[in-house]
Amino acid sequence: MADLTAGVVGASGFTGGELLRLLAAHPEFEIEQATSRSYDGKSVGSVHPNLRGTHPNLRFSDPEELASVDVLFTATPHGVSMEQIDRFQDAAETVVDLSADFRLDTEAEYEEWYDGHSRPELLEESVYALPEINREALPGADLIASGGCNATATILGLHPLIEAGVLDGSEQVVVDVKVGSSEGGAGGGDASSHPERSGVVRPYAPTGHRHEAEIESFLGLDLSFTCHAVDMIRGASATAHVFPNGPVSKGDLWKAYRGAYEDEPFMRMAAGGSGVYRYPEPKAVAGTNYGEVGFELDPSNKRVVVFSAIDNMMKGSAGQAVHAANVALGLNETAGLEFQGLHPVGSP
Amino acid sequence: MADLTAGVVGASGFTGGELLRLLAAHPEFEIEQATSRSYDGKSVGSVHPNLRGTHPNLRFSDPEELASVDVLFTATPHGVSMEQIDRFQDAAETVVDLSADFRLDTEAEYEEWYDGHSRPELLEESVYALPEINREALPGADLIASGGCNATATILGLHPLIEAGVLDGSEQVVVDVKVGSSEGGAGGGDASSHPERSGVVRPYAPTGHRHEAEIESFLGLDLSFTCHAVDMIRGASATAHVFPNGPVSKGDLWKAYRGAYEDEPFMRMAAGGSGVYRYPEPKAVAGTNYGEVGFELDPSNKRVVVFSAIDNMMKGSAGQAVHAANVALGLNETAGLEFQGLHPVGSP
Amino acid sequence: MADLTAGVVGASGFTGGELLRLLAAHPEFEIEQATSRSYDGKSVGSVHPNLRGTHPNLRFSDPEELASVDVLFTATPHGVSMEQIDRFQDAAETVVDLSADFRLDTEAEYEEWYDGHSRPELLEESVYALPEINREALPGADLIASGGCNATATILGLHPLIEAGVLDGSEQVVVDVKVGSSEGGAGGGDASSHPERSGVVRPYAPTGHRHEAEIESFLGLDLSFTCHAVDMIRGASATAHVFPNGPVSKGDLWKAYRGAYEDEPFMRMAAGGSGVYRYPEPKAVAGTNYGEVGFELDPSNKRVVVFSAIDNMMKGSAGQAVHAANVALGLNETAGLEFQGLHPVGSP
Amino acid sequence: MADLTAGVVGASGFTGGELLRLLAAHPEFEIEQATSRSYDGKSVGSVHPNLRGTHPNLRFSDPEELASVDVLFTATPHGVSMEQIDRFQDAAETVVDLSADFRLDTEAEYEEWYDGHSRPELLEESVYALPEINREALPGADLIASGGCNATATILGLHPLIEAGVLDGSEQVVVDVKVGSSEGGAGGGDASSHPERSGVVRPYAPTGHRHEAEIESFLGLDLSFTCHAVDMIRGASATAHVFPNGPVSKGDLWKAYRGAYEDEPFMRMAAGGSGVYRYPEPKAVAGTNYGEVGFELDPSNKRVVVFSAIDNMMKGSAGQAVHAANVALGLNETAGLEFQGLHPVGSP
Amino acid sequence: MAECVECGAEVSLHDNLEVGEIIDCTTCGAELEVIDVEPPELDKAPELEEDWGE
Amino acid sequence: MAECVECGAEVSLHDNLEVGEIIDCTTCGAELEVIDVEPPELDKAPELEEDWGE
Ligand SMILES: NC(=O)c1ccc[n+]([C@@H]2O[C@H](COP(=O)([O-])OP(=O)(O)OC[C@H]3O[C@@H](n4cnc5c(N)ncnc54)[C@H](OP(=O)(O)O)[C@@H]3O)[C@@H](O)[C@H]2O)c1
Ligand SMILES: NC(=O)c1ccc[n+]([C@@H]2O[C@H](COP(=O)([O-])OP(=O)(O)OC[C@H]3O[C@@H](n4cnc5c(N)ncnc54)[C@H](OP(=O)(O)O)[C@@H]3O)[C@@H](O)[C@H]2O)c1
Ligand SMILES: NC(=O)c1ccc[n+]([C@@H]2O[C@H](COP(=O)([O-])OP(=O)(O)OC[C@H]3O[C@@H](n4cnc5c(N)ncnc54)[C@H](OP(=O)(O)O)[C@@H]3O)[C@@H](O)[C@H]2O)c1
Ligand SMILES: NC(=O)c1ccc[n+]([C@@H]2O[C@H](COP(=O)([O-])OP(=O)(O)OC[C@H]3O[C@@H](n4cnc5c(N)ncnc54)[C@H](OP(=O)(O)O)[C@@H]3O)[C@@H](O)[C@H]2O)c1
Ligand SMILES: [Zn+2]
Ligand SMILES: [Zn+2]
Repeated sequence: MADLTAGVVGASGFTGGELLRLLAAHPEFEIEQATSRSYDGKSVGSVHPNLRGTHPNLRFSDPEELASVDVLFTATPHGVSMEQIDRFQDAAETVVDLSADFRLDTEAEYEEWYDGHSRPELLEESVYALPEINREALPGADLIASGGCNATATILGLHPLIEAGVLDGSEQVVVDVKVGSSEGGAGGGDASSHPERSGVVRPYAPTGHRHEAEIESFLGLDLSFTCHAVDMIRGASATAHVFPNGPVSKGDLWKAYRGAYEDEPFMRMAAGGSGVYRYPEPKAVAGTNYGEVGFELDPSNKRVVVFSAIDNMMKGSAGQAVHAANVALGLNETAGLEFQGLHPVGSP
Repeated sequence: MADLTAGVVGASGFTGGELLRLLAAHPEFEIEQATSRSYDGKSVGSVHPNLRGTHPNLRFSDPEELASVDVLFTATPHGVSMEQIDRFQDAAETVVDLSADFRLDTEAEYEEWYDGHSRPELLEESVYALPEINREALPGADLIASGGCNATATILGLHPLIEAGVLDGSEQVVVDVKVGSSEGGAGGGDASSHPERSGVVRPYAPTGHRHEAEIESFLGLDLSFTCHAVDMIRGASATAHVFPNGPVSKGDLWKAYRGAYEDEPFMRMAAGGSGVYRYPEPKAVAGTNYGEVGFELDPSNKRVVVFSAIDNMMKGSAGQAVHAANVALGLNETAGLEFQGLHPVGSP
Repeated sequence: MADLTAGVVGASGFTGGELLRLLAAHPEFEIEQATSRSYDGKSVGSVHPNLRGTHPNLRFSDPEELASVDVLFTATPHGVSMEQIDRFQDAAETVVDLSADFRLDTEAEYEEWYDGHSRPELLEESVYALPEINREALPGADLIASGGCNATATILGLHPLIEAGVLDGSEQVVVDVKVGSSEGGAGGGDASSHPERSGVVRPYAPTGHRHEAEIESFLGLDLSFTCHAVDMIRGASATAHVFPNGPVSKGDLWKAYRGAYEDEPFMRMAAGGSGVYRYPEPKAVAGTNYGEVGFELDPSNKRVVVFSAIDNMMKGSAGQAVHAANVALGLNETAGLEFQGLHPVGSP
Repeated sequence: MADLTAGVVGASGFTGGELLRLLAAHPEFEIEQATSRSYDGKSVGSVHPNLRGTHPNLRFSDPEELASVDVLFTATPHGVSMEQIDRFQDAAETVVDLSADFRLDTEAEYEEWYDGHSRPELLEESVYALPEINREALPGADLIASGGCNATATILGLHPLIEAGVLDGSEQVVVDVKVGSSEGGAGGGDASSHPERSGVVRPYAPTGHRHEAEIESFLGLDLSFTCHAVDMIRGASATAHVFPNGPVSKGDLWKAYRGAYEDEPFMRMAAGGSGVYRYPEPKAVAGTNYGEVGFELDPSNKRVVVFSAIDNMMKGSAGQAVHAANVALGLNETAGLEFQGLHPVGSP
Repeated sequence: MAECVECGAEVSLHDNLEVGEIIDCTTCGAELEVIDVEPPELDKAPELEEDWGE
Repeated sequence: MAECVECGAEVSLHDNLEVGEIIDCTTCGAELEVIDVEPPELDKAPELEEDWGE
């Protein structure tokens, strides 16, 4: 049935586990390899208990010995992919990298925001994954850079305003993001232990967050970006406060968002209405590849407040990566990503 | 594509919402009607935000006007179904009821544990849903009683020991259950407000819980049953402490559990091993129709501790109901129930 | 020992319960009366389990029959105090009101932000409680208006910058607040049930929040204010993004904050450093009357990000009220408010 | 004012931090030293943010150089105290040890449940701390062994039934305990990271838990003990299912519990009643030194269900240690332990 | 294929199995040590005693 | 006593201070390196760049 083979490097990690889950249920992929150095030889279910059902016999193997596959998903910490990209590209025609290593366009940006780049010549050929923004560049791409979770949430919220000319890039933009603990990955330190991390509203990366680079580069505007850790596991919620130069009506805003997302299979809008869920919130999309966006107008401050919510493990990483691979390879765009999420649901 | 039509009475409730979600993604069912008195006319997405994606145009309608369907799922509070069963059976050949109204076998049991029964003559013809215990009785059944969530967790844990003769029904059995807040349904009172319900380990139904009836009736043993509310939304975890009359080895226990569940599509075993997830726990099955069971031997106390974990919204209600309908109607048993759950995941 | 008598109207509510707890442990107050209409005659411990130890014999009584006391704390919903202020002032020389009824200065503001005011002539004589801002106006005051929780958090964060001239009131100010579920009081509706409220990052009052009035009135600046509900019970965390007109150094900021708060008994500063707790966060002050403030400089955006955190039940209401009463009556300022908070602590 | 000096070994840990907090607010103690090897030289507030207010100038120091104090509290992992007891006793006349090192009576028990004991001759002279059980042995004791948290919860629940003769020690006793994440201490591993530990009902130490030894030794009965980790930070809740040989009435039970605890300053009873909090639960005592006990009768199973709840950081360790020191040194028993706890409160 | 000594289930083995390797049983999760390869034989791997704190 | 270079508050120092020692300011939390002892002088300690993942 499945025509394509896939491998996952970093399969014992959080996004790696999600990739395994998605690929296992995907009609077109067969998982050929799942690497882990620390769990080499162990069953994937020993790390990801949800996979005990589907992958009783899949075991982690050594990333030094990469199987040849059609698509290789690499879910390793920043820096690994740029070092090993030749090995990855030898193993697969299409490489989808989930790290920040190939997201920015120029070496200069890596100098400014990271510690430089060891393979700058590849930056031009790599394609940013987010299909809502970049769909036409994906077909046939062979090095795909899946976006950062906070960047994705922010870009999805602001992009329509720029497209529609509500913002021209010269305006003040403040983005205040709230994130769950899975963003830190399976590693985690003192600050991510349960007693210390529970119940927090904790400023982290209060200024100078690296995703600023990614967002500014894609949206073409300057922004003031601040993150807070809150008590959830999955989820990134971006609230953007923007001050358009000219007058804006609710009608203008709806036009911008509907224009951008009405036909998108994974975008939902929520901006008012009745009931408990009136604006985007992460738990409404938890476990899914959906993004929610919405807004409110604050006429007395000439402000538009834009809300967006995603699951960082899905739309913010593994889901986006599979979505991009679907587009790149000409598969059905929503294949393997149909899960609708749960209600009621706590903090998944 | 879908050949069968389905209706859901009580579709604005928690288990009703799950039924809508499952039926929408089910290859064989088309949702014909979703009733709610309080939200009559509103879109289902206004109550269940996860359904905004799939059911943009499905609206709640009045339960007084039931559409004719192949299968009617009724997810109403205790007492409603027994009063309205004639209307329900007029509307559909197959009725799957999620309440306690048709679970017990005799009028006498309803007298003892509930407030009696208004249609006792139907008790004999109704079939308990749980396929792991009752699969052969389901094909062709036209009144199916989906089991209670705590009862399901407990029965799944203890049944193999009775089948295998490890327990003969004369032993002391203590069952200590921990449950999430979705068990209370969408209503909820003071005790289920977020400030009062968060962070609890709260004894509730410390003795005399009605599910005791269901369990004792199915397992043929007496049990001492106590429930605690804990801080999760979905999930029921049953810990049974049993004291077999004769000596028991780990091998005997594995034989009992593997014998019972090795070929079951929705049962997983976990009893030791390494890593974080060594025994059954609700978050490993959250959002899924899986049940996990496991055990530990306590030789110094001649005790076996049996653990079982389910998602009360799924294996404990809506999932079990769909599973039973699949079996009853001769469909693929796992149709619509393939979701594997998430890792990492908080308290979904 | 205790020389002063105190009464609490609305004692079955959340802030009312906190007042009882604080007054019971306060060396100078004796609780004379605790009112509740719904729990009239019941022991206070039946509602507030933490008070079973200290107040075994205190019972709720009818607010229609007010005892004569030295200080009356009124913790009722908006509107009640302005209607009943004559009865309250007949019962006590000093009235400390926790609602919004006497916080603003002019009838016009009540017209704009609320539904008007029925006793506008009292607005001039009422004194805003927050001692860090208003200490000198409190001694001898007989109508004290305790501040709003979100307003308190925001004012504590921004006030030093205005005092020190870093901001002059003409600047863009965005305030993004995260709050716990106890802000909604003991009532709560659908949105505050545990299954719906757990794990949220939920925009609420996205624009036009009434506390804006209070903040703008005290700080003399315009601000763009947005609130999000997050998963904690106690706590309000305000993040202000400000853009000073001139250049500002870290030294300038420290001077402003140290100048304002170094000698304040309930203010703590946190702005960087090492370890897990580097910036203000609600759980570091949960259960206490402390406020934490801190900041970070974002030179590339000419932005200062100001963080402040309080416990809305304490510094944001009951604690502030007792603090203000201490100052108004010439008692030891910290009397009854010495609790230091807990570590580790979840989401209290 | 304070007449006695105190030191804390292991002051950077969870129970060590609680000791610092309690001693700082205690009228009779002055903190002389707080040791930590890893944070030597750092301020205590850098680890315990709640202490920034009270101890701005207290810094951790090296445990190798112990100051001479009146009372030394040692809060180190199992094994450290038995190795270093001579140094500890050289530094202080009274040593209160929070580890398991001096809790059991005989070397044989340490052989059975731990890895033996290096200073068995001290076991006879050491005194178990729990004043409700052991008050008369404490005055003048110079080596005090503070009890285990789960053991404390269980003993407080069952002791009255044994004292009153409801149980004679021959009965079946099942104890099912639910615990918070602070029980694991500040160290924590993979299983205690926020993403893995949130939302759990996780069997741990399903059989053979070492606290069994402590409980059986103090109560003189055999018990079947099982622990579950649940989603809270502080708190231990023990549910004991007991089956008395003879008939027991509610009156008998109340008599037993009131007889045991009516005059105890830190014990509260809750067994039914109305409202949200009807039985003991950890969040009602969180942050306090109170223990709550209660029960329910299950006549159809001849069972008594006993509930008890404590804060493991307080009554289960640091609070109990200070309480015992108060008794041992002839101070006011409740000195420094008056905090009443909070309502509403999440999972502190 | 080999039999798990803990639960009796079949454990699938990979090709270049080595003596001393630790694999886990996918039915019960037990850690198994490869003690022979021709034919493959498994035994329970020594367990780390866990300290639960408190 | 010495002055914190970050926030200007007084930092209390212990007796046997050594050059190279790191202490934290109890007002602002900054990590300070002792660069001289007679008289005591503090400078900001080099910070570890933190990686927030994602
Ligand atoms: N978490 C999120 O929300 C999120 C969102 C968007 C993007 N991302 C990005 O996705 C990547 C993975 O994140 P994560 O959260 O999944 O991290 P994680 O949980 O820490 O997992 C990292 C994985 O990489 C493997 N690994 C580490 N170093 C390696 C090396 N040198 N060679 C081969 N494998 C190596 C690790 O396994 P072994 O050590 O056992 O080999 C592990 O499986 C990161 O670049 C992150 O920035 C994460
Ligand atoms: N929650 C669980 O974990 C769980 C598990 C197993 C079994 N169950 C059982 O499943 C049933 C539903 O539980 P739930 O948790 O989903 O409850 P719920 O959230 O309270 O939902 C009840 C639903 O029934 C509808 N309803 C109430 N009275 C009705 C009437 N007289 N006629 C028609 N519709 C009526 C309500 O909507 P309108 O009022 O708007 O019509 C609502 O949609 C109960 O019998 C429960 O015991 C629940
Ligand atoms: N929650 C916060 O964080 C917070 C912070 C700052 C300020 N505040 C303000 O403090 C006030 C109380 O808030 P809360 O959260 O404590 O609310 P709450 O939990 O809902 O309590 C309100 C109390 O007022 C009583 N009450 C209601 N209507 C009354 C009436 N007409 N006459 C006499 N008593 C009446 C209620 O008891 P009975 O109905 O039984 O009489 C109840 O005890 C509000 O004005 C709120 O805005 C709250
Ligand atoms: N947590 C609870 O609920 C609880 C309840 C009852 C009893 N207890 C018992 O109390 C003790 C402490 O528990 P905890 O939870 O506070 O643990 P923790 O958070 O891990 O703290 C342990 C402390 O001991 C210090 N330490 C470790 N090894 C040492 C050594 N060889 N010499 C001197 N200091 C050493 C550590 O600091 P440095 O490494 O920096 O020196 C740390 O400050 C344990 O014996 C535990 O069983 C705990
Ligand atoms: Zn096995
Ligand atoms: Zn400083």
